[in-house]
Parts: sequence; structure tokens; C-alpha cells
Amino acid sequence: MSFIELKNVCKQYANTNKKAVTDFNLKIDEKEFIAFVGPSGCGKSTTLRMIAGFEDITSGELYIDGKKMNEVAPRDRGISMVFQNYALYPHMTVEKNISYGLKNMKVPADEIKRKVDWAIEILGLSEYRYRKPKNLSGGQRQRVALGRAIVKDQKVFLMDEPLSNLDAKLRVSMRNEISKLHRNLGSTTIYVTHDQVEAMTMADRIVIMKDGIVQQIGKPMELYEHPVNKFVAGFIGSPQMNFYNVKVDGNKISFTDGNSMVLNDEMADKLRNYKEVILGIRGEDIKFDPQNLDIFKENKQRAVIDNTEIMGNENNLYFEFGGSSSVARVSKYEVSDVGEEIEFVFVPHRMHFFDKVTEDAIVL
Amino acid sequence: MSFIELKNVCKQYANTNKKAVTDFNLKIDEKEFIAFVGPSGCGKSTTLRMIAGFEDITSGELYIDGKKMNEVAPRDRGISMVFQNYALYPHMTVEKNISYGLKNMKVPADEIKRKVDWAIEILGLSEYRYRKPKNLSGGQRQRVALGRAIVKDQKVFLMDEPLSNLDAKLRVSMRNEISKLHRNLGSTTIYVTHDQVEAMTMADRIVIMKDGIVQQIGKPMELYEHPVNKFVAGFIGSPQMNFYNVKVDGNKISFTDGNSMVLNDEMADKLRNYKEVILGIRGEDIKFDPQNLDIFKENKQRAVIDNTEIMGNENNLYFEFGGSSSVARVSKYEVSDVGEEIEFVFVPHRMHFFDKVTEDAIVL
Amino acid sequence: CIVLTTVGCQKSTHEAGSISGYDEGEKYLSIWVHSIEDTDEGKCYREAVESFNKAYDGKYFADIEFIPRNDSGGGYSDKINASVMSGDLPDVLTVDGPNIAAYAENGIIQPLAEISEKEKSEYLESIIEQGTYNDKLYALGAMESSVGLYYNKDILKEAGIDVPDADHPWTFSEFLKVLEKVKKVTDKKKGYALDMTFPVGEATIYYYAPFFWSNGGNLIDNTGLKADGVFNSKENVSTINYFCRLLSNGYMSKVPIDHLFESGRAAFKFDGAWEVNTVYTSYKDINIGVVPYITGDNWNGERYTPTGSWAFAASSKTKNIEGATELVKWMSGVESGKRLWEKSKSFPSTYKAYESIDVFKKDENYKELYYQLSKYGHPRPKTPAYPQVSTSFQQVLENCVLTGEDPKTQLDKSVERINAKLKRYTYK
Amino acid sequence: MLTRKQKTINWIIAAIMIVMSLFFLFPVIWMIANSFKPDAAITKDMNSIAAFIPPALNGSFFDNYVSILTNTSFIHYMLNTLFYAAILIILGIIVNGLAGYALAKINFPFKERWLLIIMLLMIVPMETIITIHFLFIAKLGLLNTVIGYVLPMIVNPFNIFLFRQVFISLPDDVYEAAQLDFCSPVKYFFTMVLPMSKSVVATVSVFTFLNVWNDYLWPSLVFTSSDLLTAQIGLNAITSNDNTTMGQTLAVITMITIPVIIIYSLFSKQIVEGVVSTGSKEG
Amino acid sequence: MKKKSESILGMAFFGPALVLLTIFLFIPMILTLVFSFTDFFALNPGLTHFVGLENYFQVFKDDDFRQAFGNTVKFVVIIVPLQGLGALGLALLINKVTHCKTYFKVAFFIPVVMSLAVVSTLWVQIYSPEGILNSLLAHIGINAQPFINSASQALPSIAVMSAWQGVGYQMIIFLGGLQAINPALYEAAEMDHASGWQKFKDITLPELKPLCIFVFITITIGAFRMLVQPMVMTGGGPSHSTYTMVYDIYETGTVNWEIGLASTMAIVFAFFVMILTVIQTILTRDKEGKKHANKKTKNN
Ligand SMILES: Nc1ncnc2c1ncn2[C@@H]1O[C@H](COP(=O)(O)OP(=O)(O)OP(=O)(O)O)[C@@H](O)[C@H]1O
Ligand SMILES: Nc1ncnc2c1ncn2[C@@H]1O[C@H](COP(=O)(O)OP(=O)(O)OP(=O)(O)O)[C@@H](O)[C@H]1O
Ligand SMILES: [Mg+2]
Ligand SMILES: [Mg+2]
Repeated sequence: MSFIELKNVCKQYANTNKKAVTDFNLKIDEKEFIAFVGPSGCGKSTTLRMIAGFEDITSGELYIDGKKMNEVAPRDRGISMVFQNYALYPHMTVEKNISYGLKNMKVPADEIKRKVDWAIEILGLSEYRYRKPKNLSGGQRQRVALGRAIVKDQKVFLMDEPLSNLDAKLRVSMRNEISKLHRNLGSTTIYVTHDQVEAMTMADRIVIMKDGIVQQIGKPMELYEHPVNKFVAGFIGSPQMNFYNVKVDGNKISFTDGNSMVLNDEMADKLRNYKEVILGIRGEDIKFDPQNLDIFKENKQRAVIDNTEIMGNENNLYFEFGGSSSVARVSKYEVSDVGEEIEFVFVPHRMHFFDKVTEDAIVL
Repeated sequence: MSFIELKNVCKQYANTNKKAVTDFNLKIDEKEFIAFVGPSGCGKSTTLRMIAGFEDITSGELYIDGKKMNEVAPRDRGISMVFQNYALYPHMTVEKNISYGLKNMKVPADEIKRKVDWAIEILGLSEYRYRKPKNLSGGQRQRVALGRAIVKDQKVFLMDEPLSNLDAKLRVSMRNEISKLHRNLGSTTIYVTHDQVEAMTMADRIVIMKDGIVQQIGKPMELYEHPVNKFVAGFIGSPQMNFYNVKVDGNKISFTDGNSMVLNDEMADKLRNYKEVILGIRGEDIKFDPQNLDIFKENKQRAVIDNTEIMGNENNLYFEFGGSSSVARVSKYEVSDVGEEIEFVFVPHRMHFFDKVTEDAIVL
Repeated sequence: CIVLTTVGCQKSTHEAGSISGYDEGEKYLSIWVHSIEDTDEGKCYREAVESFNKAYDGKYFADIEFIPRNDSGGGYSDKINASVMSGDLPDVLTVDGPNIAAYAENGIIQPLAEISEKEKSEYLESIIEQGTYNDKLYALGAMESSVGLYYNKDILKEAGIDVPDADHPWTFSEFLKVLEKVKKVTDKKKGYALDMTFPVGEATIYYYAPFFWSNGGNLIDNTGLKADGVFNSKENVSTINYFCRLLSNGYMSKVPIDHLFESGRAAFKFDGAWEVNTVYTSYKDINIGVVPYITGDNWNGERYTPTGSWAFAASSKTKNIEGATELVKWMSGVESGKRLWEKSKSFPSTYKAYESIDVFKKDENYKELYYQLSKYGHPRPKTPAYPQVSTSFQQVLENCVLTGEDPKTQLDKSVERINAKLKRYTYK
Repeated sequence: MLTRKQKTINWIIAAIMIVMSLFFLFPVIWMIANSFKPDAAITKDMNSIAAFIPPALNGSFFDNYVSILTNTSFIHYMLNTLFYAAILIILGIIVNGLAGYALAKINFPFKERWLLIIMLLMIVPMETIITIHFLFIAKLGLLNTVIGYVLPMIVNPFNIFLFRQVFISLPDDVYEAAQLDFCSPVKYFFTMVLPMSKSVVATVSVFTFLNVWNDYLWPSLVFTSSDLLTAQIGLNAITSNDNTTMGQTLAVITMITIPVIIIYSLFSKQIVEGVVSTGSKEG
Repeated sequence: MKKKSESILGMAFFGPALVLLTIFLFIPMILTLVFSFTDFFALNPGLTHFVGLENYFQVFKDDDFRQAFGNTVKFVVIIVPLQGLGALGLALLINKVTHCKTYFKVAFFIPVVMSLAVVSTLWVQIYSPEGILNSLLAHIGINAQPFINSASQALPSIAVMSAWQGVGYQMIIFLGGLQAINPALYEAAEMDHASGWQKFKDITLPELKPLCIFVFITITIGAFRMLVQPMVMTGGGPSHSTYTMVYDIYETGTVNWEIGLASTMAIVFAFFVMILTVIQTILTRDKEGKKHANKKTKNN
């Protein structure tokens, strides 16, 4: 049996005429690390807060460890939470912040000490034990917030964008720390973020949402390789997948700027019933190397580079093609200059097709 | 002659006993795009603000277009600036924000209209023309700030972390927009950021600073491939370069955990005079593929993976090696699981060595 | 017109022609009054000045300024104080009766020019008395005031009490007996025999000083500069004890109750002359009468009843004392008094005025009040330390009667305070 | 989460609050209700709930108001007061605002010390120095003029401090941006600083208005011409007249209070913001 | 170059206020100080002498002034907790209320905007022996109280009325403080099993602490300056029980014309209030300083 279960959970805020979350269904196993991801305002925080008990569930059911939780007070749900801005108690020292919950739970003093020592130890906060939050750096505060959550031995761990206030470097390293901590503690974790990189790198499974509706639930690579619709395809991966409106004509597809490509038979077959589709291809599946150009030579295309981004280990090339701005991701050895004309191919079995109207993926 | 020149520029704030910027020397050509990059507090903003005229120059000289500018008021330096928090006029509409400077310059009304229309057009703000800043999203505000700067036809364009308040997706697309804008307008641009990715992807040349002192000035790939010291090497590139303290012993180097590698003769020769050095290697230069393992088989190493990050197009593998936590960057096809033991090699000509004391690069 | 004044058309220069009615050849006289033009009183002054200008056309021109005064006496007097310092006093100003001594002593006002005995005799004696300091006449009032002892005719009838005539007031002891009888009636009405309070401010000394005077005491000696042995005399102690008995016998309420008399729950009340008018207009079902103010047991006919009001005086700054005196006389004269009565029901200050007003002949209550005023009116103490005497008086009564402090100690303490203020004058 | 228990608690709180608010409003209600009654009725109703209920609408309903409005120029005084308030609001915002801005954002000699002095000045009770103001104004020959009335009231340490507290949190970069947009400091103050600080401007304006509206002492010293008098002076003169009835007194008080309540209600949101922004930064 | 032009600009902006401050505050204050060493008498300024510290001795000897000081302190002692806690309580309640927030904010603030004189006049009626309050008390079986007519009750009665009048202002400040508290703190405390009381004690109070100091000091200064209420309601009585320092200054100067003595009192008074302000600055300074330091490093 699953450990946390949401059944048709809906949320409508008072004074609004739109549901913030619609028919949310999810089963989470014990010890799983689940990420909720989606653009701002899609209902991630709302869902998390319903699980925590800070928002009423308008309709639907929530079970944790087999018990229905809809009417249970937050404190009694057996969860702990890491807040977006940490919500540390500003006038308490690091130690007090961490021990506050245990004290309120009437845990014996020596037990508290043991636990706090342990948390401070594994989070590397010994030096800051008696400091107050305002004298800590962002990363340190983040760790105190984690400490406060882990000492309480709760079965469920909720985090609402815990890294969004950190700078890029620190975010990368905290990501790694949280992942390890999760593996060590083994608590079931739900992690909210709007940053797909965080979701991809940390989660066992990702729930991707849009406008309060779940779009797809799956393992990171599943979402990356097999997005169920254009939204997911565009949301996951950086730089964004390139999209083109194309007309299907037998086994040929033609772009709005007149270029065309030949499809293999299998594809042509699947697209038989469509007149127009959206073609999606990731930057790294646009190839410039002689080898690939040679393999897929019948579909060779040309374009002029209008911007390049040098990332060190790889480069992004921007160019206009098929009626829209496109980006290709190439290794650092394949340097091109702005203005240069290049030849490239799309790797056929890496192409994604989406219904023009519903934007759902057309499974090949 | 160079367009902007800073000669031994220093800045010491009143009531401080340390220089915020020390001996800054830089020549910038017309139309160049220069990025100042470095960790927080290293003096980037200070330098930019001295160029803009918002801070006095303690010593040294500043020339713009051949004229000494030390004593010239900001408005008369022929610059325009994009601020970190945009600094939009909150009570004015988008249009008013953009036209305000022109009005104060007494530009004829029809000219103003033409320019504002143009800016609004190319920045895609037509829809928001009559909105006030508080009703705009971050990216839209960013574009208004750009609009305000570009209409004024100034020769120099200064930007202080203009993208730091945007979310990841938006940052990527604004990066591209600013690059293109720069290419179209051709104004000399100085761009301050603490994000090395921004600097790398946008700039013609990068000035990398630390503690008020310029570390290296160069083209992005120059910095990436040939960092002059450990600081630059570690700062540029993501994930960070892996560093190891190693002992040099003839043509062998040994790691603190006992592992060792054999150097080729040329390297061994350069390192002859050192007993201990710091070895640096980027994640993508740690190879797992059979081909490479075969080529460099004499230096094959082993480690256990303790965390993985799935990025979609590639993966990061974390493991303990050589006495420190290491990360390798592998293609998405090379998946490994946590706990698995792997074999890998360091690509020899991609290794960097730094003096243990000065941390300067040892040029091979 | 506000805008005009904003732009600074200030009135500090007084050129002939700059003010309408001020013609070449006329002497300019400025006059300040303590009331704003909006009030009935203010309107009377305005009219009086206009008639003066008409009467003295070609000779004098009086220019009136209205200076607001607030309940607690601020405003007008602040303005006088400040003007003394800045040297901007007008030619003629109004002064509250008890302040005449202080103003005269400190040279703020000067004696009026010679006034004939005949002219003097037109005024009530209390007015001349009030305006005289150190044997010189400084001020003449346009109005006079009085406090009556009112009674509720119905209640007294019920209690079976007859009232005495104007020259035979009840003595303290007689009044106690009266009250005892009356109390039986008023108790039934959940009221008190006597509606009497010791309000903060000027009213207390104004209402109750007569008790002291008629009981053989005084508040300050005739020079106005000596309080010791006068203010704390044993007569005064006994008077205070009389007040204490009024309270301890339950004839009066310890705390002030609004409209006790007007709502028919008290038999007697001490109040200003305006009370008659108030009852006539707002409480028509109360049957009000006036008895003579009560006296000490050994009283033998001296003046003792409350009087005093605002008067006109010539400031020491005036260079034209003749003109100023003319203006003072005009402002306080018969016509002025009649006007004030008509508009604001203030008692006039001249015999002629009373004669020409019907109610003082017909209405028994007003008649009674006028008789009391003209025959027995006694101005308040004339001393430059008057403010201190007044506050001390109020405090002594309050402390002794309501809080039960020892009268002698309280009086002695007050003497010290008064002396401290008098030091300035006795010193030289 | 709203459990049933919490819902009942909310109801109880609401009930308490309504009772409390009546406690804060009853004098006003009493005042308004009785301003329509003759004195005898006021005395009669005093001890019953009728004291809070206006009389039935009949011919004499507005008698108190009619007699005030016909016998006095009270309306004129109210208009005068409004006019003075308007002048003082404008001048006060300029003078105190500029000073507050200088103390918040511009470096000039002894700035910190000035600030401290301003804070100390906030505690000086005006009553104690008003006579000296009068002397000055008299010496300047400005008695009985609007200028004379306005001059000592313009500068207000409390308002300077209020402005400074709000301006200090204005972003510096907007000023820098404006500089690059060729905007002079003075222009910046009027076209940027004030519009960006609407709530404090509103707060200061309303407080200035209240000051002017409720002030008695100063106008009573400066003004003698009836044309210039203020509403409080009118109120005082009318109510201290022995012949004025209680009902008329209440009618005048009502007339003088209603504008204040209206103005406050209109700007209450900004005032709350303004007061909060100064208060919370002090600590 | 920047420094100098900035100084000029600063003085230009500060100048108008400075000129007016000098004329209408500094000079009067200095004059007050000078007068305090003289026997300046309003009715006869010509006869003014320098009397050294005599006025000061007299003031400290003066029973009235001592009583006024004692009364003022009593006012402060009653009002500060009453008004401060009242404001906090009201703010907490308003914060809890779900509907009609604006109504309550306006209702509680209305006494603040009314003129003190008007409010005092109204309350004289309320407190009168047969007034509204006593008839209310009668309904719940309490005997009529004398309130402002008794030496023992007058001062507390006026204090209550003053607290009633002013509480709205501090309430607004507290309300602002409450709304500035990060709601996530309460959620975090909920997760930490804190009870309602613990949340109040461990989050609300500490978060409001800097505000509390500010609020309590403003109330104290206001209470020290109390004049209009006793003047209108009791005239300082009964038996001087509501006579305040400022009242004494007023009477001495305006009614008794003793400007010299009144100036001395004013100086003594200002001194007391100043001490309070200094205490306030000390109590709040270190926080202010730190906050600023934080800001600076952040902004740059
Ligand atoms: N208290 C509220 N009352 C009414 N609507 C709300 C409330 N809180 C959130 N919403 C609305 O509900 C929707 C979902 O909000 P939610 O905060 O869950 O988004 P989110 O996915 O967490 O976004 P973000 O990444 O910006 O935090 C939004 O449209 C938001 O405007
Ligand atoms: N006004 C100031 N007074 C004193 N010191 C200052 C001031 N502004 C900046 N500094 C100091 O000067 C140094 C450089 O600051 P600067 O703002 O230039 O850094 P930065 O590189 O822009 O950093 P960031 O990325 O955080 O913006 C820092 O140590 C900072 O503390
Ligand atoms: Mg959220
Ligand atoms: Mg910076």
C-alpha cells in the first residue's frame, strides 16, 4: 500500500472562481523523493499546503500512512516542513530553533540534546550553534531549517522551494546535500520547486503541473525522453526544446519557411491522420558533425548562426530555422561564429510530434 | 585608441580600511561587450558605479571616448544604465518610464514618440504600454529597464546584474535577448554579474575579480581553458572543477588517499621543481567510456558513486576520490547507479596544475 | 477677501481713509473687545462703536477688533499679555472686573480722564466701585452681573415656607432651618434642598464670597496687598464651617448633578442672573422665584452680594486719554447697556437703562435681582494677586467642604501662596 | 485549517469586537443623536437608551442647526479653516518633505546630529512657546494675516521625522536612474519622491489637517478679524455663550467633527500605511 | 567634487526647515531658558530682574508643582499599561477578525482624530453623576460612582478616557507590526507543536518587541504632556488630584502671568521628557545600528 495518497484532491480558494488545484491524484511510496514542479502559480504550494494541513481540502481525500487526514490538524499529521524563506525563529539561536519543536513535544531533555547534537553535527553547524539566524549566511540558514525538520523524526518531509533564495553556486551544493540527507534518513519527501533542474536532479519521481492540473508523473528521464505533451516537453530540459509548426504531406513534413524533411515509414504511418503537427527537437539532437551529417544526409538543412553562447564545456548555437528561433547544443570543439552558415540534421528518432490542437504527444 | 580606459583605478570607501577596488586597469574597445564577474563583494558594482559616476574615484583615471571623466557628473558621461532591481519609476506607465529621459533632454515630441515606439516594438512591450511597473512580471520589467536605457542613444551601456531577479527560464531567454540587442545597437557594454554562466555566454571579454583585484581578463574560452590561477579555474565552469592536493614524485603524482597517476614526460619536466601541487580537472574530462579507458589504461582509477544527478541531456556522478568529493559529467547514455563501482581516467592534457602556495597556474 | 489678506494687506498702519468711515481730521482710537463678532455681545459692541463714530463724526474714529476668548479664560488674556510684551496695546480695551487692580497696578491701563460726578452717578455704585483702584477711576462696565438665590415656589409652598422681603434676608441659621423643612419635600423627589456646587474657576469665589463678607470676614485688606490675618481670619473659618454643615446635613449633593433645580428636584439654587431667562425659556414648568442672598447672623446691612463683569478701560499706551475716556463712557453708557440687555440678557450698568427696560419694573424676579444689585452689590477683592486669591478660595472651599480638610490650615496655606504673588508689589 | 472550534472562536471574537467598537463610537453617536433635540429632551433622555437615538423627524428636527447657521458665520469659519489647512498642507509637505529627504538621502554636514535634534524637538510642548511665536509675528507686523498664522506652523519636527523614515527606504537606484535621465534633484523630489510616497504624504496631510482643524490657541492669538476666524474659535465662542443651549452646542460640535471623520475614513488606508511605516522603523 | 555639491544640495533642501526651526523652535526654547532665570512678569515686562536659580528652588519647593509631578507620574503609570496593552489587545483582535476589518480600524481610530477638547466635553457628560455611565452601572447593580468629582477617582477616570482616546493610534502601529510578521513563522511553530499561547509568547511578542518600546514611549510622552483633558473636565481638581505639570505651567504663565516661573517649570518638564527619550534611544539603538549595518552590506 502506498504511504501517502491523494485522491481527487481539489482546492478552490474563497473568493475565487477558478480551482487552484483540480483532481490531484498521486500515490507516494514510503521513502520516495517526489518533486512537484511547474511554472509559478500552477498550484504546487497549494497542494503541499493541503498535505501539510495549512489549507483546507475543498474536495477529495488525503491519506497518510493509511489514515484519512482531511480533518486532522497539521501538527498531528506526522509531517515536518522546510519553508521557502526558512521561517526560522529570528530571536532564537540555532540550537533553540532546532530544539523548539522537541521541547513542545515534551521530549526528555537528554534525548533533545542527543538529537540536536546529532543534527548540528551532520549539518556542519557546530560553529554556529549559538548564533541567531540573522548572523548566518543563506546556506547556513537553509541548513538550520533542515535541522529543525529532521530532529523531529517525522515520517513525511515537505519542502517548499527551499533553495530558491540561494545563489547559483550554493544551490548546486545544497541540492547535493539534500539528496544525500534524504538517502540517509529515508523519510518520504515531497519537494516543491519551479526549477526543473532541481526536480530532475533530486527526485525519484516528478509531478509536473500546470494551471492546477497534473500533466505527467514519472521518473526524470521518462519525462525528458517521453513527455506526454508539449508543455512537459518544453518545461523539462535546458535550453528549451525547439518547436516547429509543420505540415504533414505523406512521408514529408514541411516547415513554414519552406524547408522540408523526409520521414521514415514508421513515422509517416503514425502521422497519417494529421495534416499539421508540432515538431519538437532538443538542442542536443540537432547534429553538425560530419558523421551524423553523413548518416542523415537526405535531410540536411542550412541556417545562419545569429548568436552563440559559450558555456565552457559546450556551446549553444542560435539560428533561425523553420520559422522560429532555434537553439542547438554542441560540444566545445564545434565552435561556430555568428553569421556563419552551417549545415545540420535533426536526429530522426529523437523527434517529438504533438497534436496541433490538444498539444498532446503523438506516440510514435 | 580604446574607447573606455581605466588606469590604476582604486576605490576606498570612507570609514573602511580596505580598498574595495585596487589598481583596476582595463581598456575597452568600442562596441565591445565586457562582463565583470566574481563572487559577491569583490568590487564589481563599485567599479561599474565609478564608471557611471555614482561613486568618486579614490585614485586613478577614467577616460571615456578620450576624455577624462573623473570629475564629470553622471548625466554628462554619455552612459545609460540598467539597474539590478530595474529602478523603474513606480508611478509611471511603461511608456512614461521609457520616455522620461528623452523628455528631460528636451527631445522634440515626435522624435520621442518615434523612439519610444521603436523600443516598445523591439522589446515586445506593445501590450503593456500603459501599465505601471507593479503590474508587470519580472521579465517585462527587465525589458522596460532595457527600453529606458536604449532610447537614449548613449555610447556606453552599463548593466548591474540585470538578470539576477529573474527565474531560471527567463534568465536564459533574456540572456539571448540582451546579446542580440547588443549586436543590433552596437553600443559598448559593461555587464556586471556574479553568475559565470552569464558572463561566459554573453561577453566578448570577461574581467574576473576577487577581493577588489582583477584576476584575469580574457575571452570566455581562454578563461575556461587557461585559467591563470585556481580561483579562476574554480569560478568558471559548472559543475566546479575538481581539485586535489597531490605530491609530485618524479613522473608520478600521488593523491592523499594513496592513489597515484603517471605523468607524461613533458608534464613531469614542468613539475620538476615542485613537491606538492594542486591538480585540477573538469568534470567532463573524467572519462568512463571504454575508448578512453583503453587509451589511458595505465592511469585507470576506481571509485564508488555516492550520488547522481540526472540533467536530461547529461548526468553528474558524484564520488569520493583522491581525498575529496569529485564530480564527473557524463552523457545521458552513461547512466550509473548510486553504490556502483566505476572505473575512470583523467584526460592527461586536460589536467591543470597550480602552485600550492600562490595558487597560480603552472603553465604546462 | 481671504486671499487679499493672504497677500498681506495688514492693518498695522492706520491712515485716514484706509478704513471705511475713518476720515481726515479724525483721531484714531483702537478698541479691543473680548468676544467675537458672531456672538450677541459682539454684535452689540459693533453697533456701539458704529454709533460712537456717528456721534463723534469728524472728531474721533474708533476701530474695533474682536478677540476670541475661550472657556478657560485663555485667548483674550493671552493676547493682552503678549501685546504688553510686544507693545501693541490698543487705546481702549475690555478688562474683566477682578483684573482691573492687577492691570492698574502694572501700568497696563491708566486712570480715565476727569469724569463729572453727575456722569459718575449715572452708573450703579458697584460699577464705580469695581472700576476704582487706589482712589482713581480706571474702568467703566457696560454690563453688570449678579447671582441670585432662586427657589422653587411649588416646593416651598409644599414645605410651608414664606420668603422674606428684599431687605431682610435669611441669616445662616434661619436658612438652615428652612433647609431642614424643605429637605423633607425634596427627599421625596430624590433631590436635594440646595442645588450647589464649587465649580473650578471663577464661579466659586463669585458665588460664595458674599457668605464671607456678610459673616464679618474679608478676603484681602483694603490696600489689596495684605492677606495675612484677613484671608485666614476666624470669621472665615466659621463661614467655611457653615458650608461644611450644608453638606454634612445632606442639604446639598457632594458631587455636582446637572439640572437638579431645573428638573424640579431642588428647592434652592445659586446661579447667575441668566438662570431666570433659561428657566423661562427652556424649563417652563418650573415656578421660579428669587429670595435675597443669605447673610451671616450678625450682618447689619453692608453691601455683600456678587457683582462684576467686563469693563472698558483706557490702556496706558493711548496718547489720547480724552478720546479714550469718551469712548469708554460711550461704550458703557445707557444705550450700550440697553442694547446688551436686549441681545444677550446681560444686566445694564446704568440706572437709566434699568428704568427704560420694562421687565425690571414688571417681572418680580428681575426686579428683585436689580434691587439686590443696586443696593447690596459688592465687587470682588481688588488686589493685583486676584488670580491667586480666586484659585485659593476655590481650593479652600473644595478641600474643606468636600474633602474634609481643616479650614484653618488650608486658609493659612493659601495666605502663603497669596503672599508669594504679592511679594512683587509689597517689595517695592 | 478552520475547525468547528475555531469557527465558534471567530464568532466570539466578532461579537466582542462589535461591542468594543460601540464603546468607541458611542460618544459620537450620542453627540449626533442629541444635536437634533431641544435641551429638555436631552435632559429627559439622558438615562435611557433614547440618549443614543435621534428624535423623530419633525418640523423642529434641524432647529439647533438652523439657529447656529443663521445666527453665526460658522460655515464661513469652517471654510476659512479648510483654506488654511490647504495652505499648510502644501507648504508643510514642501518644507518638511525637503528636510526629511535631505536627512534621509543626502550627505551634508552634521546630518546625524540634525536628526537627533529633530527627534528631541518632537517633544517640545507647543503650548509653552506659543507666546513667543506671537511676539515674533507681532513684531513682523503679520498679526491678523494668513501669513502670520501659517508661518510658525509650517515646520513640524514630527512630520520631518515621518518623511525621513519613509524616504530612507526609497531605493537609491531610482535616484541614480533619474540622474541618468537628466532629472534635477528638485525635480526628482517633486516628480518622483512625493508620488512614490503617497501614503506618507496622505498621512502628513491628514494630520496637518487635524492639527489646523482642532487648534484653538494659535488662531485665537493671531486673528481678530471675523473674516479670518477658524472653526474652533467659532465653536468656542458659540458654546461659551451662556445663552447657547446644549443642543446647539452639540450641533456645532457635530458640524466640526463630521469633516474630520469623513476625511479620516477616506484616507484611512493610507494613514494606516503611513503610520505603520514610521512606527515600525523606529524600533 | 561630489561631496561638496552634495553638501550644498543637502543644505538647500534642509535650509527652509532649518530657518523656520530656528525662528520658531530654537530661539523660543533659548528664550524660555533665559526667562527661567528671571522674574519675568507678563503684565510688567519692564521690571524684569535676573534672579539666578531662585525659580528653580521655588519650583522644587512648590507643593503644587510637586503634586502636579506626582499626578503626572500617576497618569503615566495608569495610562501606559492600559493604553499599551489595550492597543495590543485590539490589534490582536482585529488581526483575527475575518470581516469588516476596515470598519473596526476606522471605529477605533475615530477618537484619535477628534479634538481633545470636544472629546473631553463629551466625557464630562458620560462621567456625570447621573450620566450614561452611571445609569449603565445601575443596570448591573453597581452604585453610582462620582468619577471625575472625587479626588480618588478623578485621575483614573481621566486616564481611562485618555487611553480610550489615544489607543487607536498605537493599535494601528501594532497592527502594522502584526501584519509584518511572516505567517510562515506561525506555520513553522504549528509544525513544532506550539500551542496558541506558545505561539504568542515565542513568536508574536518577540517580533513585536521593538515596536512595543516605541509604542510605550510615545504613550509616555503623550501622558506627560496631558493638559486639555483635566483642564476641560476637572480644572485640575478635585483637590488638585488631576493637576498636571503642563497644567501648572499653563496656569502659572497664563493665569498668574509669571512667565519666569512658568519657563522654569517648562525647562524642568522638558528635562524629564528628554531623559525618557534618551532612555528610548538607548533601548533601541543597538538594534537600529545592526539593522543598518546589515542593510548596507546587502545593498551593495
Ligand atoms: N490565499 C489565496 N487566496 C486566493 N488565491 C490564492 C491564494 N494562494 C494562492 N492562490 C492562487 O492559487 C494559485 C496557485 O497558487 P500556488 O501558490 O499554489 O502556486 P505555486 O505553484 O506555488 O507558485 P509559485 O511557484 O509562484 O510559488 C495561484 O493562481 C494563486 O494566485
Ligand atoms: N557604501 C559603501 N561603504 C563602505 N563599503 C562598501 C560600500 N559599498 C560597498 N562596500 C564594500 O565594498 C566591497 C565591494 O562591494 P561591491 O558592491 O562592489 O561588490 P560586488 O562585487 O558588486 O558584490 P555583489 O555581487 O554582492 O553585488 C564590499 O566589501 C562591500 O562591503
Ligand atoms: Mg509556491
Ligand atoms: Mg553588486
